[in-house]
Amino acid sequence: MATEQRQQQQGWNPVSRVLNWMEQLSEEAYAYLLLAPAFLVLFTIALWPLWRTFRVSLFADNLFGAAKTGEFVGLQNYIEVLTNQNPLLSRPLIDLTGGTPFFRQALLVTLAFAVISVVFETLIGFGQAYIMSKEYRGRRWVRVAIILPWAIPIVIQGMLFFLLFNPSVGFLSDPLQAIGLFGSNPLTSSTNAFVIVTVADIWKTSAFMALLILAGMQSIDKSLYDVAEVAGASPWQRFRHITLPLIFPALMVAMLFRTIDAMRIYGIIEASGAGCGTVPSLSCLVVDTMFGVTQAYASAATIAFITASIIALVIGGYLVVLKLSPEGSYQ
Amino acid sequence: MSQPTGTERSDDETRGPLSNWVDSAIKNPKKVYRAMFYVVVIFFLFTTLFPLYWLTMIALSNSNRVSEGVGLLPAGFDPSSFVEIFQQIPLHLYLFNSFVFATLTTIFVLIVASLAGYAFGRLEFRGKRTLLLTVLIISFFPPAAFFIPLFQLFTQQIAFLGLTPPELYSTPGGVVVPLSAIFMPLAIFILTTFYSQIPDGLEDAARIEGTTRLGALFRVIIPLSAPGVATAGILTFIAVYNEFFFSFLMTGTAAQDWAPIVDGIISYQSQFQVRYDLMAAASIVAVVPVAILVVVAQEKIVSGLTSGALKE
Amino acid sequence: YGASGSEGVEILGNQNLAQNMDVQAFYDAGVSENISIEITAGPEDTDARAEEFVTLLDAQQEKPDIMVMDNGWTIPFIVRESIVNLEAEMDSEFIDRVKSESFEMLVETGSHPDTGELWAIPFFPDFPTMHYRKDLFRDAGYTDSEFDRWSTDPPSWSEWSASVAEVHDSADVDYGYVWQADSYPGLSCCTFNELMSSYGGAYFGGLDTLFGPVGDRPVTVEEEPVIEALNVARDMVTGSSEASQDIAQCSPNVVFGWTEQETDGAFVGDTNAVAMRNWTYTIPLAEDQFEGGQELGVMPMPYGVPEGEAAYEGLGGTAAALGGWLVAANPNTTDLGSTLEVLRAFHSEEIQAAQLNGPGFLPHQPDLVESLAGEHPAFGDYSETLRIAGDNTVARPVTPVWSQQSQEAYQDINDALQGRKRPTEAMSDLEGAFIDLENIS
Amino acid sequence: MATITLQDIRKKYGSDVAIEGINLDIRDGEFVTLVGPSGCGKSTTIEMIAGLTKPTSGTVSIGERDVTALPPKDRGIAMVFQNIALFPHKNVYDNISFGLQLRNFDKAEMDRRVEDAANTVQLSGMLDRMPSEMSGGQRQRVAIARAIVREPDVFLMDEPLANLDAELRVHMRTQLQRIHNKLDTTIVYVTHDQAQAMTMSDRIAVLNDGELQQIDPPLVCYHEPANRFVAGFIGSPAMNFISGEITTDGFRSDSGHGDVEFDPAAIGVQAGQDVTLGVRPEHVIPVDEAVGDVTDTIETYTDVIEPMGDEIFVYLVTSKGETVDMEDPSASGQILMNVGPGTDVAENQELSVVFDKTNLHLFDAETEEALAHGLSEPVRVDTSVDTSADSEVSSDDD
Amino acid sequence: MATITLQDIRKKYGSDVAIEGINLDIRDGEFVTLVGPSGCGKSTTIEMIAGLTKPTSGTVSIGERDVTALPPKDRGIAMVFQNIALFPHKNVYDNISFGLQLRNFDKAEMDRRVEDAANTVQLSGMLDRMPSEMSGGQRQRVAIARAIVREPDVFLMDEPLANLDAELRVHMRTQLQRIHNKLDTTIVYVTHDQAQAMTMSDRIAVLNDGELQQIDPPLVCYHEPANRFVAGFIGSPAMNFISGEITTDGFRSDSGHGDVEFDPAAIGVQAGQDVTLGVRPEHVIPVDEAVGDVTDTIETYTDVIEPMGDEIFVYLVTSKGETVDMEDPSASGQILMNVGPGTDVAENQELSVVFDKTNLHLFDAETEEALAHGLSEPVRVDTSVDTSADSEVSSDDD
Ligand SMILES: Nc1ncnc2c1ncn2[C@@H]1O[C@H](COP(=O)(O)OP(=O)(O)OP(=O)(O)O)[C@@H](O)[C@H]1O
Ligand SMILES: Nc1ncnc2c1ncn2[C@@H]1O[C@H](COP(=O)(O)OP(=O)(O)OP(=O)(O)O)[C@@H](O)[C@H]1O
Ligand SMILES: [Mg+2]
Ligand SMILES: [Mg+2]
Repeated sequence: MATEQRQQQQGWNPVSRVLNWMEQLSEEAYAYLLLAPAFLVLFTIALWPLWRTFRVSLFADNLFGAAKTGEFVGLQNYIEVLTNQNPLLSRPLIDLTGGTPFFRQALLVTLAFAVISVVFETLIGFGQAYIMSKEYRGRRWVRVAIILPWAIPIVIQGMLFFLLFNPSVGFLSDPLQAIGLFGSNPLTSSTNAFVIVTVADIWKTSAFMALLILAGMQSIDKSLYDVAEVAGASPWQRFRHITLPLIFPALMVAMLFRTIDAMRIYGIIEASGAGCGTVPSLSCLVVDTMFGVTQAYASAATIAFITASIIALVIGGYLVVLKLSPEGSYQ
Repeated sequence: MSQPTGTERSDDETRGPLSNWVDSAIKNPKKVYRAMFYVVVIFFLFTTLFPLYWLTMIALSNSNRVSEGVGLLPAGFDPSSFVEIFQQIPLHLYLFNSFVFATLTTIFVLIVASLAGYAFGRLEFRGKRTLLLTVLIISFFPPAAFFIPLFQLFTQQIAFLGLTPPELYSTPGGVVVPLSAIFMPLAIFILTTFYSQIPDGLEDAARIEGTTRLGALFRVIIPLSAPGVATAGILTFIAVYNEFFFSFLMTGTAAQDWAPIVDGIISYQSQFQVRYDLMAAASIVAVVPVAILVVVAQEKIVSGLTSGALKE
Repeated sequence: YGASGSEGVEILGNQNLAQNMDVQAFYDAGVSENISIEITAGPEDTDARAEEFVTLLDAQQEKPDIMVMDNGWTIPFIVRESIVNLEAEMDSEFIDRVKSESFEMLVETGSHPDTGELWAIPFFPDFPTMHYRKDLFRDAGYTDSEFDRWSTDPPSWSEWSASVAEVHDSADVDYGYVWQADSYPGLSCCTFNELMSSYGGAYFGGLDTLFGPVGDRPVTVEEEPVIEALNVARDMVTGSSEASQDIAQCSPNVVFGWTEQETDGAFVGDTNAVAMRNWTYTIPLAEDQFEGGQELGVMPMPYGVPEGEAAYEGLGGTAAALGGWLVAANPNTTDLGSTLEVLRAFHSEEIQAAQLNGPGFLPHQPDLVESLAGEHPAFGDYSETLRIAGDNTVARPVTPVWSQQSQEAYQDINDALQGRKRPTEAMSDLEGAFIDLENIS
Repeated sequence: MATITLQDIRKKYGSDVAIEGINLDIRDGEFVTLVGPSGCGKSTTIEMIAGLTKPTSGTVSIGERDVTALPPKDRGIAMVFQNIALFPHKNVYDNISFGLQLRNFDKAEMDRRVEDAANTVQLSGMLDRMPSEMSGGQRQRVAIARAIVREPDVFLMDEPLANLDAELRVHMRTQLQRIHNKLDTTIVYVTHDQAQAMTMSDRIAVLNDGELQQIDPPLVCYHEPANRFVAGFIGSPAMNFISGEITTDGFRSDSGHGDVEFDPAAIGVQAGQDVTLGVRPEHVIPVDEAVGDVTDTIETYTDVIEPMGDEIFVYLVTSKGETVDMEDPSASGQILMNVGPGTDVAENQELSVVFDKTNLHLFDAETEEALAHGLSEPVRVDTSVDTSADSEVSSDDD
Repeated sequence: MATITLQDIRKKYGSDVAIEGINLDIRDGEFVTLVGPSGCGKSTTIEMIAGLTKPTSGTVSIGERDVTALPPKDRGIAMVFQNIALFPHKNVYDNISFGLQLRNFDKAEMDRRVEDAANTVQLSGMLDRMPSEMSGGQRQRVAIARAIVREPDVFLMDEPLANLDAELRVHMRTQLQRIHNKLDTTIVYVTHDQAQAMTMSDRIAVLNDGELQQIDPPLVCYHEPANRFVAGFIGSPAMNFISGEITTDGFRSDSGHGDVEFDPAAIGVQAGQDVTLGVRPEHVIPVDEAVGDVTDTIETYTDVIEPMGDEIFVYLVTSKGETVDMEDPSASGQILMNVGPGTDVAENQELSVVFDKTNLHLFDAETEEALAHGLSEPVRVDTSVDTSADSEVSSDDD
């Protein structure tokens, strides 16, 4: 039969021979094969550098010579950073004495930023996804408009908000000052600058949330809504019983990565003119320490790993509280 | 409703259009709903677009009047900044560089993450959880944590497992390779989520028809996950296009050395003086390719891709 | 695209330099015609430029051959030995000439703090002067005689603040004296540094210890002159009379968030302020911008306590923070010979004339400032002022830890200015942080 | 009161007309079955009653109230979907109790009802399963349970038993009837299963190509089909059709086999009119078993014989050596006979058969409308009354 | 050669056993129908043949080759899925031609084949439609067309006609048989429709609870069911069962109604053994129509009467005033009778009936295995031979 012959001919072709070989693999072996490229990339480009960076964090800084690190000190760097004894840090990482105002402590600023921005971005993202999902004329342009902020480079986003809140150029700080919300120099006051940075971030990254939520919504089989409607579900109930559970995996991915990203906030702080001095974040400490002319690599590596551990704690909490396995409700 | 009586009509006239509307809205709650919906749409459009509008006003302002304050209209009117941005630096080259990075990275990430997403989303194997967690953990680290070893690797100062790669510094490879790794976890998670939601029945059907498992992925699962794939693509593309850390440090500052668009934009900033109008104009120009991409890609984010497929 | 060729010498500077410097000047200064010279632009932001140099030196890039470096961060590169030790490569006669003929502070910020060897050649100095609106002062009754006196013999802060306040009262501008007090590196290296110096204060006990030895010098930020300087600065904005001197309220409180470009915008762009502290580059800008009756006046920075009343040698009197740039050689260059030949040309009159006429950079030799700048269309009127200011510069204490110390300093100083900490409290915090950093090795 | 009235309903999908204009009156508590060929518009009709599809024109009323603009949730209906559409993220219990949860039933009452419904569909042990872990028939049963648990005024069921085996189907049929009786629910039911349609319905509505052909009690549709379409559609295996014309003394077939004598005047047809004769397979009788009023003997030959267990299908051809075209059962010259299981027939035999004259049908060849049912004492069909009015009258007698 | 052999196949989902251990030999070109109650494992079996589900243990061979580890694409099969599974992003043409496209057929040949297949399923005008724009039955037909267009060695069809109307079902049935004959394809078919199973299959495989009960030609399953389950499952309406015990002179029912005289020794049973008597509704005969070897008269009363058009179901109860429990048709004391359409019966009448002795079945009450079929000259069932070997023998005669 024609089909049969064709298949046999294919058998001689090396490409299809490889494909055939792959097809014979057990599910498990096949899974590992498919994961191989990703892990090859992740291993060389991410895990291996991390390992090297980690090694650096076990040595002392050397600021006064050609070599960048000094003798092996083990976990000394970690202890110093965590107990605020590393003089190279411009801000306390964790100040348990309560002496440093809230918005000047890297950890607190980072956490506060993550919580506030993720909450608002999720809510706004839902709203945006909702209006992007409805059918009406001009929807495509509404979609583009909503996604556009995400397309703005962080430098410009920073400049934009810097200017908007700049007392001489923009016009946002005057009214806010008038009602007493802002001081005269919003960008130099940690609290005000924190608000500005957060607003700027929400403006830009809600689109990220919205896109993922929208994609989740669009993947739902419409007939389920029919069923729910016939069963008497109000719009809210349809959302609650169908939309929400079915976009939950996508929503989780969005929130997970937004939280991680928010906890690594750096760019907008610098770009908006607030600066790491005013709104210190964990990543600020890493970048300042690593890339200043001081080149305190060991301290920087230490802070990077501490930052990652803190993020891991938060994300771990996420997974536990929401009773998620990392693969979530993928089954 | 549709045929108001004479008295009602005269009533209407005396009460004015607003109360007319309110009246008909009470009779037809859908109208209220529609109106509210449009209010929401306008609200979101306003909040997202206003800053961009204002950015345009800055671009159109006279360069030395920006600091006087720019309101709803430009301070002075000087559209020449849109020309000047190309005169001062080869902006188009910077645009091209970023575009190349973004395109290459997006394609690479989507392919590799698709394979991984398929494995994580649709296959059962030992160690799935651990591996997925590993992927996630990579994104916990500030990008700076990867930078120095990669930098040394790409400048051929150190070897990886005894291998010295070609010098990738100041080539697209020096940007695309690390960014691929950095944006891969997100793409893997997104694709895993969406691929896992495609009903098994459709993959089964494709395999019966004669595709391999991989063939089913590309012919059925990916097309049906179009919203997810398009989203992962848009997110990756834009993120790389605007990425600053690696694309800045792994390349030179000149357009000829593969400097990214952001490098171009900040070069309008001199030590003590910032040409806001030029930066604004350049970023508006830079956003155009992305906007076009979004216009195209969002068509893929359409609903009902799986309707009519299965009886179950 | 791809690797730059090894032919010729590349100088990495900024836009202004790349666009406005006449390359011919190098050949005029004696560089061999068969060495091609190219000037390229790096990031304008000084910190970004530093990062760029860190990475390209780390990457062992062959280009650029010559790097234009901020004197604020050249010493760390020297200490790390990541640039060429010129004293080892060039004839000692030339080195000695450079050392003796250039602004002393520029030489010091280009030398190894331990050995004193010269690693980078001075390119151009920069320092602030006091800019003011003669027309407004005239309206308030001041005359040319005062202006002439001030141009070489600036008033004290006490007098100056009162004058500005007086002029501001009658003038139709929003701001009086505008300056830069944002929480940024410019505050610690410059604005506050010079104010503190003119009141006789210092970070590390005087001028001898500016560049080290780290860990082996006193930390003196808690001393009285420093506190006084803080109070003076606060009084200018708040009028709260905390300083022992009488300082009139003459500055808006927005200056606590301002850097150069905002003051620039207010004084030059919007012609909306009475006076401004700013670097020399604003002089041509203002000359250019002012129109109608608007008239620019320039003088050295006002003084706090007279010279000689200060506790440390060389402090007190008028003081201007020293900014400025140096040129250094990339050790990975494929053609060190040509590179050194071009470097040598930087210390020629031809180049210094070309940099003044082109990008507008002052010569790094004090005696050339007066002679060359005197003929300059914008600087010409102020050449003497510039010389005096240039003679009274105070450098920042650049060491490998300065970047960290600077950060601590501007944060604490800004906190004190904004009233978030009491001045004594802020300075005591700063002293602690400084000592920690001093003791790091 | 849950009467359902469709008035002049039309539905177009783009330019495709799915429903041509349907009028339908369903009484409170009635069980109406929609039947018709695949794609004729049954699901569309049911979806319009549910409110899931908006009619292009016309109005839908439920219990006197015009609900055309009302969303489904306010119509008081429960529905079993043709495509089942279980919630993939909810287990069986949650799927079934969904409607109750929306109405905040208390837990105990909900458990009781769900338990009841699950028992009815024989799934009691499976409440914790996810839909993906069930067989096709089990899923369909969950869908049924999800609808019946709500005890609504109106049930809409689109092929609810398609994937169930005979036994379960009989069981479900009785269960549905029981529910119907107990709750006095109005039921609109779509099925392809003749047995279901015949046994369960108060009336059967036959649709074809988006048009209502007949709505009548099952046996009326069977014995007095309104037109050739209904005659051919209702009954399995289908009715035999023989084309011919009216002569002065009855019907003469074109093929010469199957002439019938009767008085044309009695049914108001005229000699020369082209007509089609319809005879059901069970009314084709071997001549030696013939009793009562039958036609003249027709000489046939058996071709294919399909023993079904409880009956035997015999495919007859009218000339020797011909074979039956199974693809076109109504091809001229072939007749399907349905005899009891004991009958002694073999393939390729001669066999004389007769038609039971009391059960013959006559249709106009052109309009396909029925002209007469039963030709021993022919009954004229009054074609001047239109179908829906007709159904109103004829269904009164149930 | 496309024989299909399942050897000791077991399938567990987690701890739930879906298939208990099945042995099945399907000959090349054979048409085997799997039947069984919902959830018995039909789809699972078919999926294991296809290679979509891996058996927990056991081997699958197609045409001598052990394919247990082979992916579906290399097994030379086409399949119609119970859940239809059209590609929602492809139009009808692309859905049907998908398999051909994968094999790089040239355009003209592909068009021809698709056109053919679409004609077969009567969808020729709809090639441009998307699945979401089609009715349930139309979708199912696309699924069938997608399978037949490939002309494979083996067809697996899981309820392919569930959503089609009677006429189309008959049409499709003939088409499938035609394809079967033309291509000599081996077909494994799942259906709940008795008529399909009876008319199309070479053999019927009856499954229950993951176990194979019998595999035999349709009439063998009907007339000589291997056990009580098969007897009850095959045939619609279902067989009546009467429990009782063997006496020295035959069968005595527990209720006293339906005793049968025969010689227990002839079928090797002993007095005192508990047995179940099975009689199909069509073998329950009103006493006045009785011919041949029948049992003694049983006095009954008619309860419900269901006229089906071509036959009438009569529910009988054995004591006056009792009513039939429709939910449990085999409840003791009630008997279902199936009579021809002309029979004159009314509800709540006395009616004497007899059983046709040649068509009675006797089952062991405990093991449920068949003991004898036909009690006029009883035939003993040799229970020592196991089912599958049995089927090999009995199916040889087809
Ligand atoms: N993924 C699964 N997990 C657990 N049990 C399953 C799964 N799939 C099927 N089953 C169970 O296995 C049994 C056999 O299922 P199968 O689909 O083969 O039944 P079927 O005979 O095709 O039934 P139907 O006629 O209802 O389609 C059923 O009881 C079903 O509940
Ligand atoms: N979304 C749609 N777009 C275009 N045509 C459609 C759409 N939905 C249904 N149709 C067409 O409308 C007609 C009626 O469809 P409907 O689903 O009501 O048929 P049905 O009687 O339920 O058939 P079946 O018995 O096959 O389910 C069909 O011919 C179908 O192709
Ligand atoms: Mg339908
Ligand atoms: Mg099944």
